Amino acid sequence: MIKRFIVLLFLLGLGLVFAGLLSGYSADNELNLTGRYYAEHTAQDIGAANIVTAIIVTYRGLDTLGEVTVLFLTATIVAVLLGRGVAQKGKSLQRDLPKSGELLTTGSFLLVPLILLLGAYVFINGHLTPGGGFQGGAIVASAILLMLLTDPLRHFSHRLISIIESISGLFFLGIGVLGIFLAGGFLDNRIFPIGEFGSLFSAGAIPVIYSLIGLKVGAEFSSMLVNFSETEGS
Amino acid sequence: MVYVAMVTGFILILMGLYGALTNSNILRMIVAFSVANTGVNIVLVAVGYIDGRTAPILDAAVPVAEAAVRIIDPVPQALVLTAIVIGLGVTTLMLAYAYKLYEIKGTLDIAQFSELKW
Amino acid sequence: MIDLMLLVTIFFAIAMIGAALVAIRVKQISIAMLAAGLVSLLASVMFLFFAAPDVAMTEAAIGSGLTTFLFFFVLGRVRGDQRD
Amino acid sequence: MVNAIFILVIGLGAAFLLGFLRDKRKLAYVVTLAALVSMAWIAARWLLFFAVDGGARTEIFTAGTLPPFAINLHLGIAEAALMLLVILCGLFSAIYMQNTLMRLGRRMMSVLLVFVMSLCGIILTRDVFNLFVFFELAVIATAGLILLCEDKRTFAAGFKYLIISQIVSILLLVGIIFAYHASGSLNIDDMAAMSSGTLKGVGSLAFFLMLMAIMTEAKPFPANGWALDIYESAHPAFSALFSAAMAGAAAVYAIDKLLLIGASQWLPVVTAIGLLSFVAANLLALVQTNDRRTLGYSSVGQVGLILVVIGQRDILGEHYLYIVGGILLSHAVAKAGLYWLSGLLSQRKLTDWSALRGHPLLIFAFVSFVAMLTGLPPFPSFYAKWDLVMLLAAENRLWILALILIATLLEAGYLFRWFGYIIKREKETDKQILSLASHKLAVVLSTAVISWGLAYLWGELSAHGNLLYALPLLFALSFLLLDQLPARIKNSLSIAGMVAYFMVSYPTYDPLQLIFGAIFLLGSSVILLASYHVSGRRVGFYPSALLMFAGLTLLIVAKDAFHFFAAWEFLTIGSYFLILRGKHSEPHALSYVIFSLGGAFLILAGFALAAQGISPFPLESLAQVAKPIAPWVFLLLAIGFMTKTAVIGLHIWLPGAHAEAETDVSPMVSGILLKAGLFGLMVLLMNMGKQSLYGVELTYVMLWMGALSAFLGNLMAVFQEDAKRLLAYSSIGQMGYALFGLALMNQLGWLMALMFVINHYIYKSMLFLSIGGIAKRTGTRDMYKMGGLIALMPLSFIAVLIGIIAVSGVPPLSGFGGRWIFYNAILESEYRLPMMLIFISGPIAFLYLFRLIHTIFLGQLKDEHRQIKEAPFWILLPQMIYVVALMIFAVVPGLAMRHVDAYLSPFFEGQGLNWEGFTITSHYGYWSPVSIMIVVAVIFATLFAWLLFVNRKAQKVKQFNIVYSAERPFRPETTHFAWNFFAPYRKALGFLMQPYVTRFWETMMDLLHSIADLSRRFYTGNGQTYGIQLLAFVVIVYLFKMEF
Amino acid sequence: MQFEWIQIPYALLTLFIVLNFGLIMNAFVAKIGARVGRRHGIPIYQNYLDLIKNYGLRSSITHGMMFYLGPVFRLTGGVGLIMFVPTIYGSLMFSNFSFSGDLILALYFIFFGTLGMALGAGESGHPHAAIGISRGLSQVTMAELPLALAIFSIALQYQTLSVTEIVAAQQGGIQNWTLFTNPLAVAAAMLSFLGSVMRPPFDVVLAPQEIPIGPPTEYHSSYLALMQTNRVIYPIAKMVIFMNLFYGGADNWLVFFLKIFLIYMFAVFVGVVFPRFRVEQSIRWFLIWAVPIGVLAVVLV
Repeated sequence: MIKRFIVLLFLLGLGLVFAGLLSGYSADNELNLTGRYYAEHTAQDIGAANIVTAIIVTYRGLDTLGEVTVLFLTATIVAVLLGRGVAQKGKSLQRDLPKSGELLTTGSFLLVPLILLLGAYVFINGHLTPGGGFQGGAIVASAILLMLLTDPLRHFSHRLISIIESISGLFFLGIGVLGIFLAGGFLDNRIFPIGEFGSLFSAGAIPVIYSLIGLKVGAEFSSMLVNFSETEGS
Repeated sequence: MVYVAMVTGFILILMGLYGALTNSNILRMIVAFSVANTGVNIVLVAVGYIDGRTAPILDAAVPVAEAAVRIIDPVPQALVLTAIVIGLGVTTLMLAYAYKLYEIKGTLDIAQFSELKW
Repeated sequence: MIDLMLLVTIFFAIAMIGAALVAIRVKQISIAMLAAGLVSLLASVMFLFFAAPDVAMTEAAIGSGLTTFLFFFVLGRVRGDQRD
Repeated sequence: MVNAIFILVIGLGAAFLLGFLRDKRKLAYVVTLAALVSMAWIAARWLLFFAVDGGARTEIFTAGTLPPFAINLHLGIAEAALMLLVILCGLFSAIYMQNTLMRLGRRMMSVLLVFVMSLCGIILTRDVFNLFVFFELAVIATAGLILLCEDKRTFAAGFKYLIISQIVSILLLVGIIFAYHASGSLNIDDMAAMSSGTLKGVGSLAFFLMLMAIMTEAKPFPANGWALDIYESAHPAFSALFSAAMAGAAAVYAIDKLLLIGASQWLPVVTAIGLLSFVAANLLALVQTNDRRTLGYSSVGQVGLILVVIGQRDILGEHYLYIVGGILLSHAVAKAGLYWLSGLLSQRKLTDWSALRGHPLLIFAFVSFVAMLTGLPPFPSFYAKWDLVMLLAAENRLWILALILIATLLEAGYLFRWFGYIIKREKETDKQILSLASHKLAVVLSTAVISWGLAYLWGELSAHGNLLYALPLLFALSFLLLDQLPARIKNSLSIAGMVAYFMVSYPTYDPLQLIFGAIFLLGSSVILLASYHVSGRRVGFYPSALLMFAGLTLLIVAKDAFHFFAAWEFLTIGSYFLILRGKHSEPHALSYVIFSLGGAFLILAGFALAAQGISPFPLESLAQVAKPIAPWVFLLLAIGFMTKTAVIGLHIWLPGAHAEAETDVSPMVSGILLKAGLFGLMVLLMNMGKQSLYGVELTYVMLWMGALSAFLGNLMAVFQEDAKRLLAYSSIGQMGYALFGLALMNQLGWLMALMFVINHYIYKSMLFLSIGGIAKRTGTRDMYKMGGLIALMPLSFIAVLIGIIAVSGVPPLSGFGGRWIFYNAILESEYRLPMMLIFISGPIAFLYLFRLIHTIFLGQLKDEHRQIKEAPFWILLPQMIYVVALMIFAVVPGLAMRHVDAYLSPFFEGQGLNWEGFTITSHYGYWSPVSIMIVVAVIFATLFAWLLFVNRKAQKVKQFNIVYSAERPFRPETTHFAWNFFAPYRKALGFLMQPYVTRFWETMMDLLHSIADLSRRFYTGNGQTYGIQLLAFVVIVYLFKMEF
Repeated sequence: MQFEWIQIPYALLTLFIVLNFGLIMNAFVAKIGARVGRRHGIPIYQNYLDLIKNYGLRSSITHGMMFYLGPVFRLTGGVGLIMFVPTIYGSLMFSNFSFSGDLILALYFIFFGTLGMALGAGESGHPHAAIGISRGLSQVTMAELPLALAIFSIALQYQTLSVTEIVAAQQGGIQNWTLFTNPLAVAAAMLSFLGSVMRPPFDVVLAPQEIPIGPPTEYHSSYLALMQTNRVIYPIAKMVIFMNLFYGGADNWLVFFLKIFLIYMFAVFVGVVFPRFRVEQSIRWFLIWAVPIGVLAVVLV
């Protein structure tokens, strides 16, 4: 009880800070300097229709690299964390799970390729429409999820996942480095021609990078899911 | 509208923190944190919003020339995207830890994990 | 139009807070997880109002989708403990 | 030059690459190391570019777009140095963890790489959101690397850390977005540029949230319970990284960057948080018993100190980098080194570190690290702290200065206590605690080498010159290399070295320096003669002893405050190591070093106050210190020096330290070391003269202190049963006399003090040596267990006899000269009351001296001592030299004193003595040592000869051949009246012996420990509590900051 | 003042006079004491007999050379003390070796003998002797304090440490004596004197030696003779200092004898009146009564 009271008290303090932020906040009517720059320059400099994508992949590409690395790290650590337990206990203890229904099995058989396709679409078109590597990656991972739901004991190749992860990561980095030599700097997308604004093959390296991100994120999400699911039975 | 979202976001943050700091069950703490994270995301998006403008995607509806007066600020959105993904990373990690802690002690009561102290 | 948006926003806000309240107060952990997912889902809809389709997609896919699944994965492994 | 972004690319690329190397652990490990090496190489190249070629800072743009529209990185000397630090730390940890990494496989290696990479990112980036991303990376990598340890408790620690980082990231994100809203940019430099107008209101709050969030990563008190849990349970190599690289370099640098935005307005907040952490962490560390947790607290404290320096940036000006760099690198290297060292041990109690004993290299490494942490010369933190303190004092930020010094003292306290455990605690032989894998050893030792390299570097960069160039110091340090030689060879080398140095340098000394120099160099050579009696290698003795002598030698030639203080620290440390060598000296050495360092810090504060920013500050300038601060300077310096002379109240360290030291060490620390304090006082008084504070004349207070010391020191000596303790207390009394003489502030008083300097050196060294020799033979220091040794140890007896006659000031020996000058001196001065105490202490001295000779040499010989031989030749030799010296000095004191007298006369108005012929005359009286000696000698010799003559035929009988109560006594034990010898005296004056002072200091210590013990319960170990504490921290800082 | 060879015989003459005077005075005082106690008492020449007898005796045993140190130190202390102070004011002949040092020398040389006594007693190996030493030293520390204070006070008063100059300053009438110009100092010094001559009430120090054991038994024959000689010379040497400092000194031997005798009688009378103190009592007594007077003397001068 006292604990709750204390927590409330301090949260009240934090609330005061937030209240201060709110009361002093005045919504902008205009874009600020940065926003305006992006609005005005993205099209000709980067060539991406989706400004958010341009920012994520190019302007703030380093953030995104970090972000991808966060997922990479998380996946790795989850694998270490959960892998150790499995290794210790051995896999013989897996309990018998009821088989999933026929409908789910068949459905997933049909759905998985579709979902994968959707994911690919989302991340390839990231520079044009809403969505991109992360969303696409998540969609790809949902396909894996579906497969896992269908057959919890299904064995996924960790090796495959990690190779996809590594390759896409390395390519991402490689393209970034190419930017230093071929264009204005690390992660500059203008190593490829910007192309025609609004078309699929435009915006320089963005579609490539976003695809790599999509692959990588998908692999990482999948790895996490698989690792969690393999803890089953311990 | 912005203010409503912002207030909601702040309230969610505070509620999330309250939940995280009062519930002794580790899983519930993580759940509470995810609520708080959602709150943060809402605040972030709200800051970038400008009344009456559209999404920062240039297409037929928003020609390049008019972009500066038609779209909302794209930066916060980019930030939120990153924040969401990072949030997921941390949440996943916490979950993995939670599982591991449970495996060690057979309990999820955070107060039980205090051999390290003083 | 704008008023309508405001009303809808307020509605969503109230809904989210309600769901959050459930998420942090309810006894059953599984319900709390669902409620947290709901908060996230509501938020992603709200992001659409705020002209942020990218964020909305991400929040929906990752915040409410993946995260909730992960929660349940773990919950399934630790069922033995139902203490609050 | 390779683009610095490749540091990030290589780190990340290697991490990704490891994904291919699933089953090739060795290859993966090689890749990891190669990546780290190449990263380090890039950083090193840049560092050289900036440092040597004087290159300008470079900006690295990404995405081909200028900031603030794209993320940019910033590379200057600070960034390059910090990155090199971080990467090397990572590399060393990777080497160190070879086995662990090989066992856990490529995943952990990639986590490690990403961790190092993300820290570099934190250092490089100039974008707040990018900063957030890299921080999250570091946090997550931390959560991963925690798993390196087998300890199951780490899981809990990692989870606690995740809770905290969740809260932190919430705060940080909210802060970032509102800062962005306020400034329209995410770029730090942009925000800084527009700060003045935009950082009102929302902007300021946003900045506050960002600052608090980043600050949390620096683990400030009290929001740091989680960090301590990690430190305690994680793999030591990771703790090294976590402390040195993450908190000590990256987080701190992030704060530094962030403060560009908040500017001066927020500096006090950072200072306050840093100070609180520094003081509280070191206080709490006092009661820790777990080594890694102790190091964790120390780490928190050190980072706090760095925060203080950052917070004081406004006054540090061009010295900022030098100071913060010195402290930061010292902390990083030392803490990492200590953590790596801790990994060699399998037990976690501080006392288990005694396993290091017998490994001189490891002990040397430990000492280097501890010295680095506590800011002792010649390490960078010493230079940095000196400059910091000087600037703080110049700006009148005295509270900060005081708290820094207090906390440093606390830190020195537990670190040196720990060192004492290593040297003195019993090893548990049945357990194999220490495991020496060669790659781990290599890491630890190369860290030690790096620490000395940094010491050299910082000396080179220092405006005061490199301390490592001092010849005496080099001489002392060279004995570290020679330590494998037999002790006797080293002894000869030391003596030759010191005598040669004296011969070379004495022409440049003035008479005052000459007296002290002769004692410090020649005097110690004489004592070292006694060291010939030790065979074997005597590891550690010579470096310590010579370090002390180097400090003493440098002290007398120091021209400015910096060198004076550095020399002071050298001699303190050297003597601490020496004292610690005694069998039971662990607690005493500790109290010695704490008091000494406390005194040293007072001296430091005094100099800082006096200098007011002038650098270098010549000692002569003490005379020009202006009025309002002059008395305070005087007070600080005087108390500092008086700690060394063990004035009553600050004396409790002395008896144990001197008594428990080794046979040849006691005379060094008593006969020689104590003079350093007197030298300091002379310098002080010569330059500052009389000062008064609130109408009280400070020299008058000193006079009373001296008198009280003389009285109580002697009185306490009377009641000791332990011969060496008796001599030690006697030193307190003797130093009281000298202090008294100095405080008289007239020429004769000074002359007397100098006379005491010489006399006390001779007779106290002599007495300690003879008592040491006797203790060696009898195996005890308790006087009542001895008795009747006169026949067996006649030479020792003569030494003691001459010694006590000299000490008590009985004519015809030289002690009388001191007394005679003393009377003349007090006749000239105006002070009368304190004399009374001096008068009484003379006869009291006689009591203990008589007891010394009686209970040891006279009375009945105990049965178990019948076979005892005279003390070893090498211990006797210096004693005999002293006997001769005493005689000479007694007959012709003018040899030395007339020059000193002449030297002193310009400082006072011609009150000197007349040294014409053999008779010395003053305004009041006269003294002819030669005639006294002749008269006494003639009478004495006549009578003695006559007795010899008339008893020429007498038959010698055993001493026990006596009659007692009409019977022959049957056991010598019952017939030797020795225990509690002065019982009536105790009855009469024992009330003065209540150990109030000891009790006072003990209570202080207990109080500190209880506070620490009580307040550490604050860290309940519950992750939620830690979260609440973080919240409380933020809210409280907010309330404080926003209120004002 | 410079050394001349002739001073040696002169000094020996002084010594001779003082020795004889001391022997007779001791006997005389003993006689008075006996008569007061209605006993017959010793003959006046008894001390001579004792002394000569002891000098004549030969001991056949010795505890070794160190054993000699006690008596030698003791007598050197006594003789030296008298050598370092001028006995007769204005007489070069009887100024002895006072050119060697001033008042401070005398003050500190007192301890030389004390040390000797202590050493000798200790070397005797006898516990009672050691007990006596421990008591004696304990007492003497406090007893000497008022004296030191008084001497300091006088030195301040006359602004000199030279005994001769102090005596010179007291010439020209009894009113110039320190006794009248600085009575506090004199009072303090006289109280101190009581303690140092080891007469009642401060003679507990000697008590163990009243039993015929300890040094007197071990130190017999010639050793004892030396010590006896000292017990004659030493008090007188000390009283000479007192006389010179406080009572105007003496310009001829007659005045010298008279003054010394009166000073001694003061101690004797006090001894008769007061009971014996235990050591700690006497220490306190000095601390409470004599020391404050001395302090006052120093402060008020």
